[in-house]
Amino acid sequence: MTFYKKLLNSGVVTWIIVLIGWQLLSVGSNPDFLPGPVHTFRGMIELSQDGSLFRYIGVSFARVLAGWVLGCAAAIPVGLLMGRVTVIRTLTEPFINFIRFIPPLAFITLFLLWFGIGETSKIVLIMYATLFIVILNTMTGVLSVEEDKVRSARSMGASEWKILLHVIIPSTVPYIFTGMRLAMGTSFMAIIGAEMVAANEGVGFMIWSSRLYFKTDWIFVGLFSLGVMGFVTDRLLGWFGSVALSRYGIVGGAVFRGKLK
Amino acid sequence: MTFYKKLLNSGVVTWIIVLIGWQLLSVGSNPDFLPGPVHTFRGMIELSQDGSLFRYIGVSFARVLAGWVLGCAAAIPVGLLMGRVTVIRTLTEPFINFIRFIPPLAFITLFLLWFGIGETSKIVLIMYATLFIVILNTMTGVLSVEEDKVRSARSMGASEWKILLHVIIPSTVPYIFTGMRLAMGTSFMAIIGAEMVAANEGVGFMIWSSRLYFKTDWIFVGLFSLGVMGFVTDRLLGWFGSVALSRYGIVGGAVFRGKLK
Amino acid sequence: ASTQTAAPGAAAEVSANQQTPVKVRLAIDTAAGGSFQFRIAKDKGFFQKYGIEPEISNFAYGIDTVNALLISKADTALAADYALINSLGKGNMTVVSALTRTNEKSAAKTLLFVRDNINKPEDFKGKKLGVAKGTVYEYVWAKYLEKNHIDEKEVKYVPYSTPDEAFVSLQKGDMDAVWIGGALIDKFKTIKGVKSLIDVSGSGVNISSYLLLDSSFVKNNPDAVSSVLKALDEGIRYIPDHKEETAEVAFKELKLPKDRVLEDLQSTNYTLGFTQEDFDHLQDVKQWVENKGILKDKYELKDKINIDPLKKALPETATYKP
Amino acid sequence: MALLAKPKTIYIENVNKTFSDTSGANVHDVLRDVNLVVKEGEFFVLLGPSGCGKSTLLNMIAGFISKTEGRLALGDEDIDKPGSDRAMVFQSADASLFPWLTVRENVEFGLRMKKVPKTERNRISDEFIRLVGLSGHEDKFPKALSGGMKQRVQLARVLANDPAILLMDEPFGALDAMTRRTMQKELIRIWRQTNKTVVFVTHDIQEALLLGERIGIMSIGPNSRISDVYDVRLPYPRDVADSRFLELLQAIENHFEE
Amino acid sequence: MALLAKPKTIYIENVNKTFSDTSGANVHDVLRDVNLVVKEGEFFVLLGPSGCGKSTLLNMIAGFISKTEGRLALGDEDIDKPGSDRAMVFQSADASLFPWLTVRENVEFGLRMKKVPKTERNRISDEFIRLVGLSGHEDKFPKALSGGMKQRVQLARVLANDPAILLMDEPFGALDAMTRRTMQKELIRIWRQTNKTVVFVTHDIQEALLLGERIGIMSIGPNSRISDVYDVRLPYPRDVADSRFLELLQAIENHFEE
Ligand SMILES: Nc1ncnc2c1ncn2[C@@H]1O[C@H](COP(=O)(O)OP(=O)(O)OP(=O)(O)O)[C@@H](O)[C@H]1O
Ligand SMILES: Nc1ncnc2c1ncn2[C@@H]1O[C@H](COP(=O)(O)OP(=O)(O)OP(=O)(O)O)[C@@H](O)[C@H]1O
Ligand SMILES: [Mg+2]
Ligand SMILES: [Mg+2]
Repeated sequence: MTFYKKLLNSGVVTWIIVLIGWQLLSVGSNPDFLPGPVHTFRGMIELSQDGSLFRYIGVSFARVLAGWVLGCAAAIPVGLLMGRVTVIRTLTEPFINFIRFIPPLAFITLFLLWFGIGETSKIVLIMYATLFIVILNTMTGVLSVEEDKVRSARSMGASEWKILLHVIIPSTVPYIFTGMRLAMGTSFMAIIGAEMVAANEGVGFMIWSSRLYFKTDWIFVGLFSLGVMGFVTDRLLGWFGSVALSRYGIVGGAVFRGKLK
Repeated sequence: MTFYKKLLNSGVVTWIIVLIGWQLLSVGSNPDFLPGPVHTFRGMIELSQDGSLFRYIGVSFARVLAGWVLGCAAAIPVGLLMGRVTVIRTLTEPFINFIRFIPPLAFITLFLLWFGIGETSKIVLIMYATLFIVILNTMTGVLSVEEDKVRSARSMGASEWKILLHVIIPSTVPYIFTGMRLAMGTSFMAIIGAEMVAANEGVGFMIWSSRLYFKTDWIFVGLFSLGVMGFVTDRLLGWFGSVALSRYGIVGGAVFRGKLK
Repeated sequence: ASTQTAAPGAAAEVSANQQTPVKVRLAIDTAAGGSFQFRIAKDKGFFQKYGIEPEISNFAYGIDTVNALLISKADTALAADYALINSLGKGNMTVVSALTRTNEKSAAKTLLFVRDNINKPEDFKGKKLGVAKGTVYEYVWAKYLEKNHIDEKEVKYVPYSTPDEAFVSLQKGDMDAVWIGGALIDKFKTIKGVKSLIDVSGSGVNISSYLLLDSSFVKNNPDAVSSVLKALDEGIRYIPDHKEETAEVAFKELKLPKDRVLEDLQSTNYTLGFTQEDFDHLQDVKQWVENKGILKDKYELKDKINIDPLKKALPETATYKP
Repeated sequence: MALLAKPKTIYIENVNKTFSDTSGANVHDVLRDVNLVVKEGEFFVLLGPSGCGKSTLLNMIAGFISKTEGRLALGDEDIDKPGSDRAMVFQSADASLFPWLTVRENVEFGLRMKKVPKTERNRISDEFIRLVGLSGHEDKFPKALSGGMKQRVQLARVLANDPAILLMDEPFGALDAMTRRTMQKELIRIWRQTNKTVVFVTHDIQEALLLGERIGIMSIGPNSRISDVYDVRLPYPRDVADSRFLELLQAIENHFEE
Repeated sequence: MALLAKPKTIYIENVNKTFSDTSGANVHDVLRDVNLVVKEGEFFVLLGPSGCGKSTLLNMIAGFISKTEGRLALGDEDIDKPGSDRAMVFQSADASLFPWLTVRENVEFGLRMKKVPKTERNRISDEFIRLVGLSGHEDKFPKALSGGMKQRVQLARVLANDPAILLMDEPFGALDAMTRRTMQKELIRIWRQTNKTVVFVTHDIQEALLLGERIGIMSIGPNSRISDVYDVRLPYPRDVADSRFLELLQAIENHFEE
């Protein structure tokens, strides 16, 4: 593979093009609306000097992680149950296909009411955002386990519980993993909503309060941080999956990935 | 199939259980915290009397539909291009996997600047919310077209353009359709954000302004409307797909569906 | 020091023992105004000095603090007169003091920005007026139009939620006029084809804001409330000489831009007290809101005011007699 | 008859099998009046055209699906659920092996379910991995193996559980012609070594003749039944060019062309 | 030689084919020094074990992939891209047919690409659908057909374009034994009727002998080449029980077992 192909694959070229495009776009516009890369970078320095940008990223990240982990922990058993037990699936499916259209943002007030203005309501909001996608993916995974696998385990003397543990769950790992990975995306989407109300710190809070004071460059710092956080987490997760879960058939790279050969 | 199974499959039982559960939960609570079905229904009547609930639903629906249609129209060619041309895919993929973590909400200010305060910016926001999921699904679809199909078309004298038109696109229809259907979900998610800004009507506006005036029952009416809108659209879309696109291998029902046999 | 939440039963004990700080959950806003007297009082230890352990939570708007109070997630809230009147009917809230009042200097910092085709009040007919949802500007507009004999039906309100929306809309002509206060007026002055017509005194509205508390909290912890007010008073007196420092605090805690905060401090008139004028003013607003049919929950204004803690803390400012 | 029943003989008496679709409106009569006795230690081949119901019958013997009518028994015990006395080798190893387990772990799966201690498990798996000729591949995952090797793993996995009866549903159908030939030879070797009862399903006449002591011919569905049973009195290993072999081949081919 | 070249003869001279992976580090030498001439109208079979490079060679003749070294020509024209003078029948009809088109639309695909008018298109598709014995199924979609029927559609689709050369990559590999037998007979009938050149890939010795006028044997990869060419001078239709047939079968089997 030539050097140019490696360069292309690394994504560096992409970023150079994006930066140039961004700069060109911003030159003609008012920096209050579309700050260029330089402006944004300056804002980033400004916010980093006392370490608060990093603290905010850390705080938001901790919230996303907590909500995502708890959301997955709640969703996977539900998904397994829905996949294995037809009555439960039939009963819950209409409700899930109803509630999944209700945006997390719509629940802000209610979650504040129910869980208070502290961390709980923020984490619950992110949990909510991860829940359905993981449930539905897990369920789909369970439904696509080959009947032959279950049958062979059963004729080798495995009980229903052992079949769940040793056949269904391992077979479903790739689906669960994909669901979790997609849910990580929606978790990041929900962080702005979660930190819009009653937050004192976090990237979402920063974006929101910068809007109130019309500091567009800080908004861009926030957006950029979110993108980078999401991108890095996604790649890390992919890498983790391909290393730790390779025996379950998970391969590395982004969910959707392009590479030159 | 017995009557009971039919009843279960219809989803009626689900709704009865949900309503009973909701009622039980709400009985003990302050209606400001958790309005029960009766309260919510009363709120619904209140909002319907001058027809405003229906108008709001109509307005939001029109916005979602417009944004979704335009988003798909923009995303499909991009996805096809990314799928067919490796260089483009390699160049755009890191950027897309970065920007897809940035919530639509974060772009409100920019979209206002570029598209004004009217319908356009709202529709563009919804477009943005549909864009990536359709692009990435279309791309995946193109990448999974069997090489044999392309080869046989080519050896029957089809030009690259005709291969795109007569082989790639028809093969990709199921992926595009799934992407569009999932994107319909994210469009509904984005409507609150879209109607948070400079809107006088719409379900998102209603939820948002009810929040300001602490009308929990109206928030519930809004949530309920969104859920029903999403559910109905999704089922309609599924039905349309299974009728009009059956030759491309699309089957009916919800994306994730459970039925007793 | 061990902390103790102000539970009703323990109230007497708590106020008797100044050694045990009383925890008070203060909900304050980050938007224009910024509630810096609270932040300084906390930062400088004034609350601690009076035996209060403050727990601050931030909300974008005053209305959100009222909602937090309503759902018992906070003990205090702040609201401008109009939102206050609209909210008082819900739940059990008591007004204990004014927090800001418009004076000439602060009024001059809230301006009506209009596009060039508007030169006199009559020109507003058929125009698009920007109004921040859930804020006192709903009232300001209504009063202004009323004063100039323009029917609200002849204009079109364009609701918005953050100033950037107003800025863009005004620039693009999606709005023809909007009220803007504080730090952002300089920015708005730079928009081409837009000028400031009058300041807020021209609307005939004096915007003032008030400190609200949970009624039972006031009943059970009158001394704690007094202490809060004393601490706030020190905060208010500290700010004028320490503007830079205040801005530092705002940046440190909230990432609010320093220059904007300094601007805001210029235009905000922090105060404490409750006078007959305050009452009359609120009564006026209430009357107006009632006449308009906006007010849903009926209540008596005087039942919602309790200035006993204020009297105890700062007797000279509490001149209202129920 | 119950008194006389041999413990591992398969009795199939007047068995019918009907599938009905979701609505219950369309009924599909797959098997009708199937009668068969497979003796202990016998290699029995079920031969029939695609879709006639061979797999259905095999699945009923395995206990995976239930009969509609008739009697299905193993010795004097009715078959109504899967049991570790019967084991299935499926056509697709990809669908039936556990891809997240190594060859050894796959082979030991049944023993693990029965809580056999580790050393004992290792001993048994070693033995059967050797028997199917996969020594040296113990730690590979199935995806690293060829089709033929995967079928060997399936065979070893099933044999490790020591079932009395091996049910094989076109186990070599997906293999290429040469690998298939080798596997057929191996199967005969293993069968003679282990003395299991084998019920082997195929639609390949040559394969049937190469393997079976008896060959049951199923008629075209619906309402398929075992229309004829051929006794193949040829010694193993069989030779496709042998004249008696060719005679039988011709006879069965004619049977189908009628 | 160019002067003498027959227009539809396939010339393969000293062809090498090497695959290299993404990093370019691992090179896989699949074919080395392949030499072959397939005459016009001939039925040539390529026989070899799995993975030796049969499909690779066929894909190069089709112009789907490019050679690494050597000369590949059709008459005196080098082969460097697909052309409508060559047509491929793929192993998997599911992967190569267009499931969103009916049988007729599939068969007419190539004609539509060439903008043949509708009535003419219909006439041609009718003819070839009849030739492969699918009359009456014109308006079905592929998923409603059995595996054998799908392969017939592929054949008709390819024939409708009137290519000089038919390339067939294990077209019957996925069919059950009986359907396979029928399809082999049909193919011989169609080939004799249409007089096309056929290059047919298989790893089934019996199939090779049933079909080919000549059989090219490929050695095991890597660096596979055509090690032997058998001339099968048996008349069609061939009989698997014929003694000369069995002799040749034995000979080729021995060849592989060496
Ligand atoms: N679960 C099921 N529901 C409905 N019909 C079924 C079911 N399983 C099998 N059938 C039908 O029963 C018939 C026999 O199927 P079976 O799989 O037993 O055939 P087979 O002889 O094994 O065929 P093949 O050689 O193709 O494997 C077929 O017509 C099939 O469509
Ligand atoms: N695109 C490719 N990249 C790398 N290696 C390849 C590629 N295509 C084929 N090969 C390798 O080339 C060799 C020959 O493959 P080919 O598909 O031609 O074999 P075959 O004889 O057709 O086998 P089969 O009978 O299984 O179809 C194999 O080892 C295969 O792994
Ligand atoms: Mg079968
Ligand atoms: Mg091949």
